[in-house]
Amino acid sequence: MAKQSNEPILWALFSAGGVFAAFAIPVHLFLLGLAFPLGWIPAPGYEYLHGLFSSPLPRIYLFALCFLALFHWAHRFRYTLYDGLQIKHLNEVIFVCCYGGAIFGTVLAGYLLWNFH
Amino acid sequence: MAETISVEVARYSPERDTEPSSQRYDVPLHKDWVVLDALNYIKDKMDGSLTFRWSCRMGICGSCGMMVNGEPKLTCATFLSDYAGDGSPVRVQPLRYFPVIRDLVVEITDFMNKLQSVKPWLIRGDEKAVSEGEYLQTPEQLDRYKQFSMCINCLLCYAACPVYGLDPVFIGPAAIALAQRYNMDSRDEGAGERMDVLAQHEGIWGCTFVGECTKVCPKHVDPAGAIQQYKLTATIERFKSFLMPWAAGNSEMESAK
Amino acid sequence: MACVSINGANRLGSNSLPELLVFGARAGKAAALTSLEQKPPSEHVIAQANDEKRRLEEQFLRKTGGRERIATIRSEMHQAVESGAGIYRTQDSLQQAADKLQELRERFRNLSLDDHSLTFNTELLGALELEFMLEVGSAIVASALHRTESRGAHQRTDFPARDDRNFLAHALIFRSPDGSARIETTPVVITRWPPGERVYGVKSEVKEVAAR
Amino acid sequence: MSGVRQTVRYTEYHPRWYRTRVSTWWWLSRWPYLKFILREISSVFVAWFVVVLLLQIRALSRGPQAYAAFEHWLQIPVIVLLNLTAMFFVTFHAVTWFNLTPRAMVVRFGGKRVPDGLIVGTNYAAWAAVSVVLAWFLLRS
Repeated sequence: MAKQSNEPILWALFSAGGVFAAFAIPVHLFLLGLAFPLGWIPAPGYEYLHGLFSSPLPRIYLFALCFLALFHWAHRFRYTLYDGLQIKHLNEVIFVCCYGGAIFGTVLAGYLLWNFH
Repeated sequence: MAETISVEVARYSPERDTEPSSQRYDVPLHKDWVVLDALNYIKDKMDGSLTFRWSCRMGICGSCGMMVNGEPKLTCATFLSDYAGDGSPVRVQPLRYFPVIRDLVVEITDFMNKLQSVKPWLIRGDEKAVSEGEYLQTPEQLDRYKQFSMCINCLLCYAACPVYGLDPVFIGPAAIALAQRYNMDSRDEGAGERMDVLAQHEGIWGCTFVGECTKVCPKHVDPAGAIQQYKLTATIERFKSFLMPWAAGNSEMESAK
Repeated sequence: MACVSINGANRLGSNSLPELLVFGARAGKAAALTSLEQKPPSEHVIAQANDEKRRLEEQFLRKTGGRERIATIRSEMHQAVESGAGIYRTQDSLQQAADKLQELRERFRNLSLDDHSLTFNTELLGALELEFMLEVGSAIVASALHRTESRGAHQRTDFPARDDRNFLAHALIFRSPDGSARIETTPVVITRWPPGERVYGVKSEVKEVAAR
Repeated sequence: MSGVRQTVRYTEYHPRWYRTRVSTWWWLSRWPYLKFILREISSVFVAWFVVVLLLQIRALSRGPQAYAAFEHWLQIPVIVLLNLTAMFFVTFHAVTWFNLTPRAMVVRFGGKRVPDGLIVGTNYAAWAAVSVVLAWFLLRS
């Protein structure tokens, strides 16, 4: 075997995130970002949402969504920077910024959801 | 006098020029003429110094690939009349992303080395004696790799691939598709050897699935699909070797057949 | 030439593929092995190579002012061989082709190239190919004239019968010092399948029954 | 391993070959390339959605007042515009992702390859189902 590359792991996260993002994010974003603020659909009240977000299953779901979507972003954005701007010589910096950002966001999501009350 | 069409051809002579220029020729526009016919007409009747590769004229040899109006095409399968309408000339240029040796001829040694590096031939652990007969294969087994076996090495996919253009160490669409052609062949046992080359960054992981290689392929090989499918294979292998180091090998690819 | 006669007299078009795949591969391997054993070329060989290089430069690369183009001679050659030495040929048609090829070989000396470059000069290659094709074409026509019989895929309509007594043989063509062709023959080694009559339709069924 | 690396020779200097440098703006030269870059850029808006979601979670956790402020923030025209753009990009992501699935995954059933259209169609059907279920959870109050 060749040197064990980490690329398969990053790609697996990217793909899982891509699937998650494709299936789930459009409806979430449509409701939260457009339909509720613009009053197309009456927004659910604070009490209901707070109750929903307090139960463990939705919290696990939200954590997975944040975690995978962020690693999806990190992987794609890293290659977009390489190819789109031809800055592959900044390889290490880009790598650290992208996956570092994803790890930071994931930890933050974990912190917020763990301490949700 | 028959109708004519202007063909604007890239010219570059390393002995004379520092960079390419273009030259315009007016050639007869016959309904059944392809771009290669125009080039041969120019070479035969107008300017014998125009230089390009070609051989079979029937989409099999893969040597007449060029950029026609900015798109990679087999010039033997690209009709002049499709470009006739608007009166502007048909632009013919050498395949993009390759160094130009002269006029429309590009340097392809890089691809040849890469192709060889993926061992595009049947690899057997133990070869049967000739007296034992053929390696049999069912139509279903043939169907798994047949699409990838249609590749004619015309390099249109490389000329369509910005990843190759940006970073020429990328092993590229055709070489990976041809590796898959043998990986998926029930008679082959070389998937593990090929993985050493394919599962590197210069192998499949450089690909960002632009997908243009598949769109320009004149033989419908779908190299983009081959690469994505191989990413999945390599990922499963990677996790397997992590979770079960003792079982690492080419089991995944063998079972895929 | 790529003919090792595994198809007998029926060597048409793509029949060359098994020859290339089997005997071409063997020839390639043998050539590679031989070249490994070769000593560096002798002075004579180097001098010969230099002569040839000089000829190419004088006859093609540096020459200006010739009036013939490759494409004209090539298409006249195609025409002459196609109509004179095609599937159906006669003494007359072959003689016409031979005369035409002789004329073209003379005109070939008056060829001039547009391309005087030393980089990927496909026109020079085209000229060399054409020179060889004219020579091979002449050899084909000469041996077809010699063979006053019909065999395999080709028909001498003036000699429709097969003549094994005189022509169950390979024709070998040699170039005489004056450039003309000299023909010798060498017998055919028959292994498993002796030559049979080439028949179609009802006749072929009759033949099959007879064979049983 | 060495197989590919050997070909780095390709980039060696050869004075007689002409090489065209790839422009930094290569992805503007052809529509398919631009579409590709837009598809890749969609990931930025995926990340943006995560940011909005995290803000929502934080606001919910901090109480009704904080949540009202969050809801108000969502109504700022710039944010609406941003979300509208994000909506376009995440939809673009979903569509391109589903359309490319049959390329990346070969599904075989009874020895035959499942037609691309069927895989894509299944994806869209599942997308609709998932959207309905998620909307039901969020709206059933």
